[in-house]
Amino acid sequence: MKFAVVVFPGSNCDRDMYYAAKEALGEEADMLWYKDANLDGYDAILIPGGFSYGDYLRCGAIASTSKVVEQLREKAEAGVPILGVCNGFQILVESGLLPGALMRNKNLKFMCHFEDLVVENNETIFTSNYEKGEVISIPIAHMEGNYYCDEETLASLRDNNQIVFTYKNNPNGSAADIAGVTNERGNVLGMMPHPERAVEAILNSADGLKLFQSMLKNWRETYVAGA
Amino acid sequence: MLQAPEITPEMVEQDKVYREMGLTDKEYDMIKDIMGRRPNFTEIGIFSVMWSEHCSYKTSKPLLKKFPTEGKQVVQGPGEGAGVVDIGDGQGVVFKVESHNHPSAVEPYQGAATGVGGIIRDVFSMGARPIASLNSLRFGNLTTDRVKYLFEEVVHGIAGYGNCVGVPTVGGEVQFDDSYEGNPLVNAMCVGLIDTKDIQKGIASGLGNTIMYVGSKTGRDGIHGATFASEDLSEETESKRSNVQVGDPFMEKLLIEACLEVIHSPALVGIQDMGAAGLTSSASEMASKAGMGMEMNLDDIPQREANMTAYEMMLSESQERMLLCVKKGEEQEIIDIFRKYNLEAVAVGTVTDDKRFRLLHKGEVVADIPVDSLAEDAPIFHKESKVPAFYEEYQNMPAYAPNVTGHADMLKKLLQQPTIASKEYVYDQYDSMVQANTVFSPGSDAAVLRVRGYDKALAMTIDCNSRYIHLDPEVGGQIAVAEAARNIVASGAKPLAITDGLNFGNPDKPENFWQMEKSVDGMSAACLKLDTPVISGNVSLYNESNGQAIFPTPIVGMVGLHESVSHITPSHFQNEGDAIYVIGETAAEFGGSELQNVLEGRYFGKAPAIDLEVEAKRQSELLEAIRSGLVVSAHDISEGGLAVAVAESLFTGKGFGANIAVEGELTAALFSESQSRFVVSVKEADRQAFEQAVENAHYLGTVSNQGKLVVSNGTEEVINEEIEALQQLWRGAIPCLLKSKA
Amino acid sequence: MKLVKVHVTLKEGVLDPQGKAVQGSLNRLGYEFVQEVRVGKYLELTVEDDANIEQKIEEICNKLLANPVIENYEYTVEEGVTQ
Amino acid sequence: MKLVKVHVTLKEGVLDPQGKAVQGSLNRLGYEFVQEVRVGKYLELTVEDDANIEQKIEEICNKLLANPVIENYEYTVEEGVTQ
Ligand SMILES: Nc1ncnc2c1ncn2[C@@H]1O[C@H](COP(=O)(O)OP(=O)(O)O)[C@@H](O)[C@H]1O
Ligand SMILES: [Mg+2]
Repeated sequence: MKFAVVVFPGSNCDRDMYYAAKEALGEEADMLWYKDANLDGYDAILIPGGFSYGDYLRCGAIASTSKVVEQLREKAEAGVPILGVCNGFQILVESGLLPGALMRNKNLKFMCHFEDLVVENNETIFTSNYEKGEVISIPIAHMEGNYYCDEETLASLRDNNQIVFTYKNNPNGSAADIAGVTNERGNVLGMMPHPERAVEAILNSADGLKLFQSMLKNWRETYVAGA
Repeated sequence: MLQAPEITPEMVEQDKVYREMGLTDKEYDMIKDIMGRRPNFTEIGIFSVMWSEHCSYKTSKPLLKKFPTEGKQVVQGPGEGAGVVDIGDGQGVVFKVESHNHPSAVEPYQGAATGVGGIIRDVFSMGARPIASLNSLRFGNLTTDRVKYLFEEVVHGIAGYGNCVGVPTVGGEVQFDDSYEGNPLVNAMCVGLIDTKDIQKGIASGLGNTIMYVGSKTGRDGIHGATFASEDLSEETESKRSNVQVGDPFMEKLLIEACLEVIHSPALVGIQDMGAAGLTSSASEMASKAGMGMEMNLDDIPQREANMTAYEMMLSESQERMLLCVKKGEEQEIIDIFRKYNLEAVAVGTVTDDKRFRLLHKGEVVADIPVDSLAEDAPIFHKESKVPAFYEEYQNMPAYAPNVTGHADMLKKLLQQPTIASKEYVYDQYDSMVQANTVFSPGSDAAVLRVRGYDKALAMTIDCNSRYIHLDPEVGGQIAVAEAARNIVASGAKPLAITDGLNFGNPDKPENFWQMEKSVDGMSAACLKLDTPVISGNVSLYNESNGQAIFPTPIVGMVGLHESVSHITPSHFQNEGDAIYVIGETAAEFGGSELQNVLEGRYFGKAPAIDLEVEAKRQSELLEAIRSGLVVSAHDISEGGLAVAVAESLFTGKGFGANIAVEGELTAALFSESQSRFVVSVKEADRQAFEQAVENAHYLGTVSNQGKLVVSNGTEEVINEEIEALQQLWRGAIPCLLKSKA
Repeated sequence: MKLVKVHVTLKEGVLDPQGKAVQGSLNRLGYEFVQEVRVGKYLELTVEDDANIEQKIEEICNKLLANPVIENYEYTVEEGVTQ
Repeated sequence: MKLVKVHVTLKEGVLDPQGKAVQGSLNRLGYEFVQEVRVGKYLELTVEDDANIEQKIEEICNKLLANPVIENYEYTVEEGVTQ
């Protein structure tokens, strides 16, 4: 399986994402600089965390106006799995690929520590290796992770089973404890916590690895004969 | 605004304009001699910053010479942007500490942020990827709104910058004492990783080679305020302008990536960041180090504001700027690499062979100085030194004998002292895990980062107990190094080397200078004994407010190596049933202790004693025991003594407790701050082997699953407290102080 | 040259954690008369004169300066200082 | 009730990385006519009427809303909607 990691100016979890796919999962991965990125030929696209364009104006806003986001839209349409983590989530939200918005944490501060997440939906291509209701330990590291959407959107997220991860102890004020959501079709996932930082025991948790393994399993089942 | 041409060389001399720039009459005469004529306004400005303490170390150089700087592990000692230590496999670890005290006192957010940015640039300009940041902070007590504001904003600033550039902030320390009330300390340390073959030097060699500028444009930020004082400035324009330096971590992140790519280009000759004294120091140092000269055309300097003078450009401390020396004719290669990152590399000068530092502006030569005189001819002062009366007094006092009645209550009080209390409020705001190498985040003795791809890891810490140094700078200096090493060893690593941040008051006061001298002596002795040479450092003097100096605060940043990741040892207890030991001897030593602070509100008497022989032996025994797999957890004993160390070892949230028995006089057993001690836990089955491996290990009791700390003394139970309750007090103390009304 | 002043504010109904925090600290500082605080952005754009200036500014606001999910914007175009 | 509108802007000479990033992005999007962008804050305070309103707002601005070392502020006091 071949992963693309899209690197924006100011992305800073790009290598972490690359190593998660390449070393922890053991698949192919490329880091693609946003200017000349060609997303064709990749089986999944990873949008890493960080501070694209310094998070100036609004997190993810400036990156969402770059050309590569047009390609992202096409790939999302075409059903290619896209995972946006932290700033990657913010970029997906700002570009309208995912519903809602991410606002300042309720205590207004950056926060970085492990949080317990509940796997709300294990029937996605990103979570099939988890149990439904499984509690996993994944680090967060953000200042704007307070998920917001209006009532109507929230209802439809619930109806469509788009809420994939929730926080067990909501740290940032997110609506309905939301830590990660997918688009309607289920092939685009955005989440604030960093699964790529939890892929080896030495990093204090390997709970994030199953997310990448789920993507791999799904890809094998769909595209690899006899898998 | 002051226009350089308006002030003639004659005026510089007659009106003694140089004095406002911090130069003495004698220094002016030396400069006139060097120049063979009267220096003009721009030239004298250039001398003034290059001959300032910050750039020339004119006061501290004689002291810095005392530091041991050699060892077989040292690849690059003091002198370059940062020092480098060998860690095997062709790799080196690069690190340095830097202070940003005065900027942080004026504008805490930006002051701290630009401090972090500056030290990161020092590291990547060596060609190393910055992999970790640490910080050491000092504030007044958290009782006034001003101190709370400074504390909160400094932490925000460190977070704002460090998180954005993607360098994890993995450790640090914060202490609160009245002596820092008007003059907080903000020292930042950065650690980088490099393939030693890639080490860069800040040199401008090769006649005719091109000098290139890259990064943020030059503005009027940071130009020394005093030299701005001009009658022309109406109060109104004064208040509408500001020359505070503002950091742009986004720019820095682009610079990191671009520079780490550029170092692999054969077109690059040398690279240096523009730190203190900006363009002046980077350009003149690069030429001087290469034995060359340099000519720059200031019209080509990218400028953020209109009508900047040569003086302003040369003295600007705008952030996020780099200077490169590039092979003539190969500029385009460099330009292209930077362009990829949306950065512009601009040719601003050439390397000459006349050893002159020549600047052109608007068709005129605005400065022409023998370049070596800037970096090398600064006068060196041997300041007067005098033993302070209070020191004599402290030494002659009878030993302080605290009177503690409720030992459980005292433990609770100590755990809530801001210096001991959890610093989670601080480090939760730092991204401590980006780059996905962090094994131990803040909250352990030393931070630990694995080295990706190898079976090894790095331990790092930053430390200084300035109370002991106040009482006895020599002993305190020894303790500062030893304590940093204890943190490293407790994590299972071998200490490699240190970087030092010397923060002191006004050195013109002989008592202050004596403190500097003695601290350096103490640190040097410990560095020699523990084989941790000094590979880099920083000096910050004149830390005073209202004529009152801060406690002498020579900060020690230390890095160590785990030769295998299997040696990595946590500071918290891990299993029920493990045996708990205290390693080392406990005496009744309370001078400078937290207990003394709680009971007396001040520090006096003798600092705790330290025997460097014993220290070294104990550290190497413990490290050996760890490497042999005999130790489950290890935590050094520092402020608050044994009781606090045991409690901290239990703050895991996993429901552990401890049943221990202490011997001897209870207050000393629990709260003395005797040196060279550790609390460790050992598997029941390994007890005998452990006791053979480590001398002076005293069995205390066992780890329980009862969630209680139970301490007995003889037949008496003296403490019986719920761990969860203790932990809450410890965790909540700082947030609670911040919320409470002044 | 024209000077475009843009105000970006949170939509009504969208919780404003920053405003809440500012209000809280003001009240704690003794300014109890402050009932509510909303925090928004204020941008000044110096632009070359342009026939379609209003339309372009609208576009800019929609594409970048404001996030329509949570924010409203308003702007004015004034004479700027010609350099 | 009064409505106090406060504008907080960076002082002249202070680097505005945010404004620079926004300008860069607008230029890249094809809006080359944007010459400069400065980003500031805009706050709306709903306050109870008060005899010393101006003085109190000044205090608030100096103490909390603006950082006088690097920022300037301006405000207006308008009639607010009484709830
Ligand atoms: N300013 C800071 N930044 C990051 N981490 C900090 C800071 N201050 C304290 N810490 C972390 O909190 C923990 C306890 O610090 P401290 O009490 O100074 O430890 P010790 O007594 O072992 O030196 C350490 O892990 C340290 O790295
Ligand atoms: Mg320690």
